[in-house]
Amino acid sequence: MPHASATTSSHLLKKDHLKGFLRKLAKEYRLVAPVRNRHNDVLFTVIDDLDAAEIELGEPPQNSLKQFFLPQQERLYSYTNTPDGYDFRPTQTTIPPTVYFGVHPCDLSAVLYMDVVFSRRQRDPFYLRRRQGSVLIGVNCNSPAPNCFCNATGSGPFLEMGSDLQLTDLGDRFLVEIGRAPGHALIEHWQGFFSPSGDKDSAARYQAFLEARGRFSRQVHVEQAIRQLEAGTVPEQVWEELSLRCQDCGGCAYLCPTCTCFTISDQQLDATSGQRLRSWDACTFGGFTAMTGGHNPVQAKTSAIRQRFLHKLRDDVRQNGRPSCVGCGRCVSVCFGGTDIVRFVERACQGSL
Amino acid sequence: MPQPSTDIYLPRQAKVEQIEVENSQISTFVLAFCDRSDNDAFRYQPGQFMLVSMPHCGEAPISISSPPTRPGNIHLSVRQAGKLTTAMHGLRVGDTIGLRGPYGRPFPMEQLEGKDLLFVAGGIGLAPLRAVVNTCLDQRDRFGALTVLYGSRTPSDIAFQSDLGLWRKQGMDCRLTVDAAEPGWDGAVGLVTSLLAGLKPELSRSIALICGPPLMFRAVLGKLAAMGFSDEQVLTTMERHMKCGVGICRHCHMDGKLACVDGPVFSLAELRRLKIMELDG
Amino acid sequence: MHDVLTTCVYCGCGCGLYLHVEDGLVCGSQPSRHHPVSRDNLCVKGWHIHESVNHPDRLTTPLIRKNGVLTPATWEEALDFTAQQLGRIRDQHTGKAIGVLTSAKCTNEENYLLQKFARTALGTNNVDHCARL
Amino acid sequence: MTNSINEIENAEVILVSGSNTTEAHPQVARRMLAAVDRGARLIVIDPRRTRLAECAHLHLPLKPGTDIPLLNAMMRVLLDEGLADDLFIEMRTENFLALRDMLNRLDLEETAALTGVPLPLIRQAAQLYGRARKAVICYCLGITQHVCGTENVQTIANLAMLAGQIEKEDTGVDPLRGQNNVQGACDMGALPNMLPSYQGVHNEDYREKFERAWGMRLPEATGLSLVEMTHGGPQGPIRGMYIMGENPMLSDPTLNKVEETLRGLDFLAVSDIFLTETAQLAQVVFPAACFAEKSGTFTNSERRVQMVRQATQPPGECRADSEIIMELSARLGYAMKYGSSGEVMEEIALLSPIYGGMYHDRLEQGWGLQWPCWDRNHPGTPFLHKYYFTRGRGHFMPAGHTAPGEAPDQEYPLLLMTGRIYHQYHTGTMTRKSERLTRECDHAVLQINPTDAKGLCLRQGEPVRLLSRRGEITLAASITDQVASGMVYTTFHFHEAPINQLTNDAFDSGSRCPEYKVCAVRVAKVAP
Repeated sequence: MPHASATTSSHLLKKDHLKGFLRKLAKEYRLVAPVRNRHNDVLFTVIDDLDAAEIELGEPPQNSLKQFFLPQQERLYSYTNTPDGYDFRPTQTTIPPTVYFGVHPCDLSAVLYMDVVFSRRQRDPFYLRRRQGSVLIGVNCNSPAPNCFCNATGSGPFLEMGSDLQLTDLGDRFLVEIGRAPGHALIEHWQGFFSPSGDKDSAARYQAFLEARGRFSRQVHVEQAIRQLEAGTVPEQVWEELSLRCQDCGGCAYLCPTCTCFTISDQQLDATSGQRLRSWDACTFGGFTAMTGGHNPVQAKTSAIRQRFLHKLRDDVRQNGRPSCVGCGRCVSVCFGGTDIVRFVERACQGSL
Repeated sequence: MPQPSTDIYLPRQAKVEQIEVENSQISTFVLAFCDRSDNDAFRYQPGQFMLVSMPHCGEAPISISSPPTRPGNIHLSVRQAGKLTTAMHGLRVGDTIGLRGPYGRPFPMEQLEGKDLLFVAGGIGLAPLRAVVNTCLDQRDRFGALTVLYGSRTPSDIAFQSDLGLWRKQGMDCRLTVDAAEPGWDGAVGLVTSLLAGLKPELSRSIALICGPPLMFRAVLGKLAAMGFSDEQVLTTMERHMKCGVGICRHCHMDGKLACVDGPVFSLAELRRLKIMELDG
Repeated sequence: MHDVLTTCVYCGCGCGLYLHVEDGLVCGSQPSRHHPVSRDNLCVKGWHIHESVNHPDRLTTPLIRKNGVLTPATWEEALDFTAQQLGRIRDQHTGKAIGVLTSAKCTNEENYLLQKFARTALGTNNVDHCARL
Repeated sequence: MTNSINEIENAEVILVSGSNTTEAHPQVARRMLAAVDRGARLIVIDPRRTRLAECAHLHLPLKPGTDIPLLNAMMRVLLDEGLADDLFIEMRTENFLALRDMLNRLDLEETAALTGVPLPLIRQAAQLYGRARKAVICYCLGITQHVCGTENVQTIANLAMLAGQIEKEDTGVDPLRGQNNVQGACDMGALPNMLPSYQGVHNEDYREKFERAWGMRLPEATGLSLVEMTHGGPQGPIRGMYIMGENPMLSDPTLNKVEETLRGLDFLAVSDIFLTETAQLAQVVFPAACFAEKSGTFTNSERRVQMVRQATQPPGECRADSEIIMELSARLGYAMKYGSSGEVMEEIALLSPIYGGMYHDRLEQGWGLQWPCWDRNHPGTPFLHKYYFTRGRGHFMPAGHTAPGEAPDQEYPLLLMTGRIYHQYHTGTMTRKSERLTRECDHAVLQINPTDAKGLCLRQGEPVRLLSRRGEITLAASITDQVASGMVYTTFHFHEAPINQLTNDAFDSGSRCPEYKVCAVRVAKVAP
């Protein structure tokens, strides 16, 4: 078998060789991939036993990489307050170099967005220490799930950039495209697993892309909703309906791969010590904006809901040129009352109810 | 400004050097970083704020009430409102607190140069303006006439008395009003807007700086507009719940803007472009 | 770092949720997508269930009241003292003088054991829980 | 519940009574809203205009304690308009004539007036319910926490049987369980009159079965109920108590009596995960493992027995309750030795017919099993009462109006209702430890109608005194038209405002459930 040269930008990996390749990777990295567990749920999981793990590349995992880079709850510091002073010590955590394998385009786009949020204005050390040393191996989506609409947010079903290696399922083989330098290094290091790809493979990839694009079951007019938000023409009843139906669970923000709002709070351990925690927060919670003394500049539930969609669809477009919604559809299935982004877009585009 | 530490969330220890009781609810804490070089290197501008850590209370944003023209100390004037500020009011000289900052967009001091400045404040709202007033007084020839209008609930609630006294001595026009008089009070009674009536500002070179509770804020805006102030001539500093202070956590969102990095100082013209509770009611 | 599927304790719906465990600490939760009740969502209580698990106020040692104050004690002390007291009441007044409250928040197995304990070791049917509250 | 939670989504009409579903059972509310989105009609019977009531097609704001007249009026409408399911009544029920006679004697106008709901609204609700192909009734503690709680429940059953809305899939009567394992605790015989699986203690055959299995004579007489145990006073019949994971010091009615009783005990041992108000009164406190630190099963509202799996080690010296019980039992001369919770379940399966096929290895597969599950091969039962009622024919139990144990009067002119809120759970032992839940909601508020608030010159958020014949608490006023004039509402989660110092300990003679939903109170301004 002719060995691949790392200088070409795309290669082939036979499906039979995938486990072998992952086994090699797992020796040098911590391996995280979407795994279908015995309860039939698909979660990004740290894989300890590759043979026992059923890696699932079709159904999108229910958690996203946010859980790994911005955990639901993380200890930032331990502190002590003694006559000697009030002292903060950052939590020492060693995050092993990790390969995130099988990341869908929506989740890859989300990581790129988080990278911007956590390093644009200030470099967030706690995010970056988890993010640094991570290798992202993406897989393009051949068959979007029923709630998916990444085609409407420009973040799928196929991705040209963002990952270190990008895989496309071509039946018996993966087309492997090199994104960034770490991907290049992986191919270089394990050349034996890869063979050169040809025009036929590129054509197959294009064909797969066309087919995937035709498989979306939802038409979500994100662009139109963005225009409405920008013009301020979303009818008031839309906000009222959504806020009546919102059950305040925060699930949309928690499962969203790009919702990065967090809170920082202290937890007392004893009289002289405690810890400072950072945890996920949701802008739809009433307490998100409440100030001490009870005054809340966001008084109505309608304003809080409005803020959520404004941020994702208007403010982030203004700032980054694209919405921070990546069309993964997680908030659609997580929503109790049906006040998710898809319902919002539908309602906003209807103009009135 | 470069941060000495690369950890943007790490508070630095600061010692309470002095506490000035301003009224029953407000005290000014005079602080200095425990690390001398930190203290020497500390630079800020009026209108910026610090995030204060108190043991087991988390953090809260407090605007700096001292002028950058008097380095060596940071003054934080704090009203007792929640858990953290209540804990601060239990501090004694020599105690240590945590500080990080300075954060936020300051008052545009260059734009104020040569202008007549009209300060309108209610209660604790005078704290951030105090930093501006004292900066102006320390560089008196850079600015025009300075007028302070200050509203309090009752005469015994009037905070910053020693400042007001000093300012008057330096020739500033300081006018006070209270919501409810007490025996012995012969000053004005009523909203701070009533003090505006007596003023004849030179509109072409005036700028108003306002800080106070939302109700007062709206009333003052109405009055200033009636007097002929344009939205560009009105500056204010906004209060919001904050956690990170650096534009990530989004607790301080204001319709697309973040108070911690886009503010807390805004011109009224900027605020008018936002849908916020202070203007919409 | 791993996730353990379990059942929520915050109401009678019985959502299936994953507890996220890192370094031996439960530091997050998320719904199970295929669970027939939770079907990919949790209420706000379920999403924050981890916060009470690791709370520093958790009891961590047995306590015995000494001179009016609850004081840390060993398990042996606490168990012996409890058994002795319950045994004394049972022997003096019969089991009718002992009441046992089981918990609508504990597991079936624990409820079963406790009512069995009441009916056998203590000899009483005074067993109830706050079902109706 | 006779149905599974998911069946609610397929109903055509959903009648909700005495349940603040969006806050107390969010997952059930989600099915209701989903059903509404698909065109189902939602009828909410609640004195308060809850969020669910706002989403409903019909909201019947009845006066508290008038559930029976309201339901009777609905049934009368069904009869008058020929919407009763005659075939179902004929084939599957008994005692219909008694019900019909009672209903025919009703003066509809008068009955409607009693409830405060306009008759046309009642008529509309009855028509919707009666005409639906598939209708479910969901009810909760708003039905049971009355002196006539049992009659309330029976009247709901009457309505469902009269309309024939009970034998089919997506159709039935669903009481929503408040706590995570209320169903299981009852199933396990944590009741003074029942051995596991509802086998009465007074029945000799049942008792004998357990005596053989447990190797010991068992007491015959029905034991004392919770309220009888905790309200006996210092000279009461109970001298010693063992309390596992319960907090009667906040959850029981007339708390002063509970405190008096517990303080008067010779001995009190409590096992819990936090030092609760009850544990603070104990002589011995055991630190228990919480749900994430042990394994076992819970049974949810829809009778689904599900695994609880250990995720982490208990902190400090905490032990699982099962271990503590076994240790105590051995010391008291009755050794119980189980290697695992699975082994306990094997014994449960052996002795409790409805759990007959429940084994941990089966429960580990799939999503648990719904009882009755008679043997290892039985697939479980998603909905009850298919083809036959548990007791044979469904028995109509006509009931008339019973006035609440206490009515507002001149001295205490307002009617107090109590309930739950979304962000807190029960006595707050766990939820109040959560930073986020606490941030969202950390104090009790008293909902009061603007008219009543105006009469008292109350401002929004102002602290007020709330007084009943039994006690007094202070809490913040929340002025809202969610409650009608003449009633006030608050929650029982907060020890700072222990509402159960005020509630009446009048209880339903059948279920022994206290009347939390109605008592007379007075609101007063806190002296300035």
